[in-house]
Amino acid sequence: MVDFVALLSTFLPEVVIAAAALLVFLLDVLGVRRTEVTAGVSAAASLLALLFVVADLGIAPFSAVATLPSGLLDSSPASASTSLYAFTSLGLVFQMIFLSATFLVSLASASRPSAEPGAPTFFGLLLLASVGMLFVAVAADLIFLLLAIEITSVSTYLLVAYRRRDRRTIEAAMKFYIIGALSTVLSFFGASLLFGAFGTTNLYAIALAPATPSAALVLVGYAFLLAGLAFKVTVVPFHAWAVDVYDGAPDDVSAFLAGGTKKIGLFAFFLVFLGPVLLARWATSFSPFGLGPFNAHPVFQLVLGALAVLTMTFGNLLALWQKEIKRMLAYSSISQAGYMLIGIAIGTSPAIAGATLQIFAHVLMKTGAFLVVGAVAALGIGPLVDDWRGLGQERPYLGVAFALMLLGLAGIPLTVGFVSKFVLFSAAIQAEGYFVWLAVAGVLNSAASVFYYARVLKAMFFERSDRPAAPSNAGRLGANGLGYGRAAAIAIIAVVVVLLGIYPGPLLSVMQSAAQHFVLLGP
Amino acid sequence: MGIPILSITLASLAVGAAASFVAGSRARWVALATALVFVAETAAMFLGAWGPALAPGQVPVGDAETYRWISLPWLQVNYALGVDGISLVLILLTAFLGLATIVYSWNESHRPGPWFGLILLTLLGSVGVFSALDVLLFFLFWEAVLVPMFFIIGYWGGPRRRYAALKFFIYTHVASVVMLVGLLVLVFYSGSTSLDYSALVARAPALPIVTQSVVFLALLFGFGVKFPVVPFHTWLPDAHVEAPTGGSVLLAGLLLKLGGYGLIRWGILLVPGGFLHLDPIVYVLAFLSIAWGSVVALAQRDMKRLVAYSSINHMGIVLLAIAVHSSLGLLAAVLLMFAHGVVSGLLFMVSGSVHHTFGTRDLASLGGITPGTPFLATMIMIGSLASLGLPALVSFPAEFGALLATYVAVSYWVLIPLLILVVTAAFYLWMMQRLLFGPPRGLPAEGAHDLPFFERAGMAVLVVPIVLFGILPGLLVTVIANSPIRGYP
Amino acid sequence: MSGLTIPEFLALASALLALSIFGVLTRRNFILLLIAIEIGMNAAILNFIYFAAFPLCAGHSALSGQAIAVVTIGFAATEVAVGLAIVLALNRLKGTTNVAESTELKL
Amino acid sequence: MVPLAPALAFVSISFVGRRWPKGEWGGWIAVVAAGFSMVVSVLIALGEMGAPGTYTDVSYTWFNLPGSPGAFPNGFRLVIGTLVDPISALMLLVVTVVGFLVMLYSIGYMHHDRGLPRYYAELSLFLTAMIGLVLSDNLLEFFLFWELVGVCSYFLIGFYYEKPSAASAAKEAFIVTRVGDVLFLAGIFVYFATYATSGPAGGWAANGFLFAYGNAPFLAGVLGGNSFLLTVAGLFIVAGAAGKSAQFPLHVWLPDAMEGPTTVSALIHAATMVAAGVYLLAVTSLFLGFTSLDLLVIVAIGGFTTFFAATMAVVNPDIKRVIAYSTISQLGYMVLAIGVGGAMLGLFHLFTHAFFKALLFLAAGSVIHAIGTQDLFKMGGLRKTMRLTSAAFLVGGLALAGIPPFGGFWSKDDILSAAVQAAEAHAAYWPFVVLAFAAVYLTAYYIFRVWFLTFSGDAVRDPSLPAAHEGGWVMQVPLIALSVFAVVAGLFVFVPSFQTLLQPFGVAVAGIPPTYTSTDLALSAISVVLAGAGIATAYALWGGGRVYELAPRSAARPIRQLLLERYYFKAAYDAIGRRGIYTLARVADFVDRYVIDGTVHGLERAMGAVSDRLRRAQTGVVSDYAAYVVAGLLFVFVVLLLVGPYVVNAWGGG
Repeated sequence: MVDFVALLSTFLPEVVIAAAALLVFLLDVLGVRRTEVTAGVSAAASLLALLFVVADLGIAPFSAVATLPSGLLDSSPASASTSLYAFTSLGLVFQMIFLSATFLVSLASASRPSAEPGAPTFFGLLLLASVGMLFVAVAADLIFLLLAIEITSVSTYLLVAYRRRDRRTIEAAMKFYIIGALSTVLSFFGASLLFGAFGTTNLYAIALAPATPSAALVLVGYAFLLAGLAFKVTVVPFHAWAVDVYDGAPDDVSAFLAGGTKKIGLFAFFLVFLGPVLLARWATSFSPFGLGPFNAHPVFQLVLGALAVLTMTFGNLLALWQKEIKRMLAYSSISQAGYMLIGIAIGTSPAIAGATLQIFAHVLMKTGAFLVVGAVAALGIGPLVDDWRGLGQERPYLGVAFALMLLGLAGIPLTVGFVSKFVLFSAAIQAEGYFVWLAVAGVLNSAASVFYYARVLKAMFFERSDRPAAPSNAGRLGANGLGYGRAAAIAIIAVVVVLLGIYPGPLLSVMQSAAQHFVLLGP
Repeated sequence: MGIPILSITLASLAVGAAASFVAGSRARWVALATALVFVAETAAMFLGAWGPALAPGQVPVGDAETYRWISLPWLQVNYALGVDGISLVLILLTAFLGLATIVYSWNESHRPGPWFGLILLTLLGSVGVFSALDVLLFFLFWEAVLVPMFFIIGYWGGPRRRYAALKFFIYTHVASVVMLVGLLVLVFYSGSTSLDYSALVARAPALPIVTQSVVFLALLFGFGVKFPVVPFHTWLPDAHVEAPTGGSVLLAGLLLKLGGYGLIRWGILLVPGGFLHLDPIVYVLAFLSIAWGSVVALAQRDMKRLVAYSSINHMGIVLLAIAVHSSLGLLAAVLLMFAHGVVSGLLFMVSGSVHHTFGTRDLASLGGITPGTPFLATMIMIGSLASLGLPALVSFPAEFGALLATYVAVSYWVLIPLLILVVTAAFYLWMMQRLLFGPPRGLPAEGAHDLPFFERAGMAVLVVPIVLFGILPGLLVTVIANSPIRGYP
Repeated sequence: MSGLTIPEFLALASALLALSIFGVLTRRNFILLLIAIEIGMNAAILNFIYFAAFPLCAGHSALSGQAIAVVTIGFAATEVAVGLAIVLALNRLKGTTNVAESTELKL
Repeated sequence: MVPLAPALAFVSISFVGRRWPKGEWGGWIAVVAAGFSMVVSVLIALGEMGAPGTYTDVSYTWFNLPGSPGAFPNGFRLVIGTLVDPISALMLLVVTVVGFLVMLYSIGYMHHDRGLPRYYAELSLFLTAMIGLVLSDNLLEFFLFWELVGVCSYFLIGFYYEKPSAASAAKEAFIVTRVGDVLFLAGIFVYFATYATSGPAGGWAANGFLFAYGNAPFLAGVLGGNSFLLTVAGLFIVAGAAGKSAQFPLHVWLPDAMEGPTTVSALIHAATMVAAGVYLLAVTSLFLGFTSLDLLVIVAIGGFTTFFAATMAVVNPDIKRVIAYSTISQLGYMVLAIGVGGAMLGLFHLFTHAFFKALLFLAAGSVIHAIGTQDLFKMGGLRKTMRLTSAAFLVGGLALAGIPPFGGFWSKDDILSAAVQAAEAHAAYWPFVVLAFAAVYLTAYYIFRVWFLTFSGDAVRDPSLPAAHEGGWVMQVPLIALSVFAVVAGLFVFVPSFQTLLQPFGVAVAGIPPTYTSTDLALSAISVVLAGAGIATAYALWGGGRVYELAPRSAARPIRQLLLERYYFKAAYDAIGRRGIYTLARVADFVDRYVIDGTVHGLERAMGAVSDRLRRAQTGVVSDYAAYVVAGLLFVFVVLLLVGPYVVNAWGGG
């Protein structure tokens, strides 16, 4: 008999967020529509949940309020292999990452006008999506994982479309929905094949399973699963939707999509490839379809590595001459996903730690970048790179903040973006062998990506604007037209980006030990 | 060694830079004070305990404390600084150039705060590069030089500055990351988990020759672009032509030296096997750079472009001196880097002054400037003569050592750089003939005024080392010899 | 039970999936796309049910195949509901349910 | 101490000279400094004469790299020092005496010019460097000052910088000598490297870099007496000397260098700097040694240049240029002397030549100063208005032509007799010795052609020229002093204590001592007769103010044209330099901009094109996106099931 209260306390962060979502909808029904209130609820809830997660991770000053029953964190794989969920340090780290995204987007959206239709819906859906994301991070069962992803997906379909009168957002939602649904089909089909092959959908059980009767089912199943999940991660060529959706969606939603929900796909990758890659299992010979025996583990690495290189290269190439800032950021987001895939392809704990930091860095920088885009759009400045000319001189703080985000994305030192890439590529080199070439590909790509980031910097700082001086709605919002919430969110991100760029040690240690626990889950 | 003078130096530069950014029009005083403090600190380094205390063949020593910065089971990054003779001489160069640039651009009125701040940041990065003893720290400073220079070129530069800034940034950044990958491969393939220089220098030379060679290629490319080595040099002329004068001075005087320093400290000392294995390639690149830089310079009409190509030529000689892998060669390479630093600094200053004074740098449309601007003419003369290797000026002992070492290593191949010296003389003489001699041409109608005081003072700061160390190179040689090159075969 | 062997059954599911994918690729009407996607979901659900009944190996799952099927059907329904909402909005704003005519966002 | 005085003069004049109200102040400082140097030099020379067989060497470390294993086992040390020995004392005498007199002369000659502080500063710097060169105790230091005198020469040739011809002559001089210089440097490398790698332990420190007596046997021992390396090193040195001393084929710059003030021509381009090449050859032959092939080359260059330059002097209409060709020709004699083993003979000729050639230049300078032209065909009849100058020029001419007892006779005749002796041993020398004899005739002819054209006749041919007059005492005193030297310098050879200066300490090998013993009266007679014939020819053609015109269709016209065009050497060098190298440079520049940088841009453009092509795949139609997803699925299948296993197996299981 399950102790219900104990269960609730185990899932305290999820419960807090879900309760906040209900509260937001309730307030809407009650007619409390002030954005500050709903945004406050949303931000406070995510901050509270974040506190619990950090506490559960055992980080020093917060560990006093830890709610996770002892023994549940990083428990034995045997116990995880019979459960729907399992608490891993890495999962908690990811929860931390997700909640940061939710918090930042909530904070920034506080500046949104209360009169705007659907504003409470926005926060409700944001929190609902966050609940799904949190569940992804504790999933132990493939079906649990897919359903958690589905919660997020459905919430975000609606989130994109919440501004119901906007043609562009509806088109974005339509594309997002169709490709998302197709991917769901592929994932579930893959899951069903794996279920057939192993008789279970528990990922730990699959990872620990002895030889399977049907290698063919396993490989085909994983192929479908990979294709289905690649949608979320925006792996090339499963990426095409992302650009249109990030472009068409409201700016804050884009921030949340690129900075937040995309990352659940990556954690899903970690879980799904726990067996084939991370545990270096299945070094035994596979011979499906009479192909002759081969070692499945390196083949999986090869697939992931190839997709990683493809993704980062195509993402960068496509971004090169992009004229619209949002689409440029979208392509950049795709290429960044390529770097993160490297971590999974390698599968060592350093690589996972590096990828995790890269994911966190990307959450910060990409969220920040889209928030700045939103702020600039709110100032009445157009979406093209050319429209941004001279912005850095007119609004130095906004300019410097955006420059920091871009330099971080480009991997220039003293930003967290550099540290994460440094650790990730170091891990690739540390793994030796042909992973060094993954590092080389990544490094060259990140160096080439400087081109399009620097192009924006050039426009912002070295060129003069030719637009009329006064922004239309300056003064309507606080913080010099940005709104206090948005300004605060951008400032927080900028500070953290630099702070972690200078002193990443403690955070990296947490991620490293989490990654170590994660890959040591196997026997 | 009780006083962490290196950290103090870096900190003072950082504080100065930060203060400059917010100081607005008073930034120049902040910058001057910072530069003077920096000079004093450099002097302290020379006078301090550790100049002579170095043992030959040792890892550079410096601030006693090292701080653990990133500590993972598989990756340790330290904050560790140290200097030896090579670093000291190049830090001295940084001090001279920094002071000269700040004085020269005293009247910069276009956003002086960021201007002086970025210059101080460049100095900070350079000192960091010359003293970092950890791969990551080295790379951080390396890039920390790049970003300010990007803004200096892009914001204060000439008409095509945006293009030049972008090209500079991307070109050198690509090279930097390739270099970083090479160093990381070295760390991890040598079974080390620490990025510390001492760990690296102890283990890396024992790696298999194939690994060393591959890494050396990466490093050669990484550092070679900074040099710049032909054919990876085309960013340089554009960057120089478009950069503001102060930017050009630092670019040629300092940034190119980072490549040379890197190749010595982080290249051939770490992978001697790979270096020797691929030495023919280095020779070819060196000869190519020497010849190409000089011959192309002959065809230039823009004064800055001409000096830029002559830099390629001179840095080619540095590369050659490194390629000969002898103690004399390395000594000469470092000495030549110092020499080229101050000389090209001076030459870019005079190019800048020619531009402000006459409104053009086109050699074909200028002439006979001596009567109107005798000081400028004298400086052009000193710069050109020093650059073409006139004895008693600072380049001569360095070039002499470099070419002598070349002869010892490869005998008559030395004739290639030697004969190119004639071409080098030819283009400098051509430049002097166009500018200084002949009837006045292309001068402003009301007659040009000779240079303002601060431009003169900036140049004077550089003439001091040009003459002093030209007459007494032994002062520098004694310092440089306190370094691993003494133990170099 | 029936005369279907595992390969035959898998062939059936695969055919359904292929049909679904074919539909997604060739149809332009949003409604038809929704139907095609539902067919694909059913292929997966069929698999779960079949493998639950005739396991290849003796794994023990926290969820039985039948349970998975039921839950999945529920979720698929939710998804379709959202999809229909989007169709309505799309039709209202653009006057069409043809997805190929919604190309404001591209390149 | 000797170079210090002019150095101080240089520093003081260059820093504060422009503030002084009158340019002459700087001039007087320079004169005093040069005079001081001269006095000290004379004392030094007297000291050497008084104590034969001593030398003093004081050196300081300039640059020290401690020893290391490998290429430089003994470390690497460069020194700067002074070596005072007989030959440097002799050379010092030449440099300071001529230097002092020319400085003095300049006060009068230059007083009309602007930029006097610059002039005196540069001249003082030159004197400093030249004294430094003479006193150098090693090749590196020698080279250092060698370059410094070169650059002073550059500035002084270009003194009239507004004149484009002066500017380009200066550049030409620098570049042509630079070719020699770099080869010289290569020669230094050979010697240094030999010491560095196989010298005695501590060799750098002890004597490796010195012009130490006894080095020649050491080098011969290490490298093998006639080794290839030693030969090549010697040839490099010869090339360096040929550049500085304007020997064939690097002779082209000296005539053009006459663009500078005449005083500069007298000091630098006649008496001292150009003689540095000869001095270099002399010290090299004494201290380092030449091989027989080197000597043959030296003889060939010297002998040929002697004649070759004299032919060009025959037709030239410019008074200074004629003297310049004469300088080249006389330097050829000195080089020849060294080639035939008489280094000291060469130095002796250098000694006498310095005085009479400076005299000729200063006399010519007087003329130019007086009437403002250098064109011989505009002059004439100046004997009447410029008696002193006319006499001085005559003395110089006689000394140059080699008429006894004037200076040139003793030294030149020694060389010729030594050459004949050497040719008897080496038949290959004969053609060059014959050319040297032929040059004696030409020399006498061309210098008297100049004298007749300038001074004889009744009046100036070009009436538009101003009336001639003698310069002030500052110009006359040097003329008189140099005339005296031109007469007596040759006779010094009979002074026993002076002879000790011509017999360097410890050298037995290279010693044909220049003691004129009249053993070979027949040879002397031949040369005097040849010279007399030359003078006679000159008188026949030009004497008494006549102007000789070639017949319109004379066969000699093309020859004259050839000579006037300097055998087209300058044209050829210009073609190589301007068209050849500059074209190469322009082609390289094109390649640099459009091929190398073009590749960089091409890469950028190609990426842009790919980017554009790829971007078109983003059609906006969601069905296409779905198709990409399916394609991706297929890609995963292919890699996972076909390519992957193949690759992994090929790599041996990853």
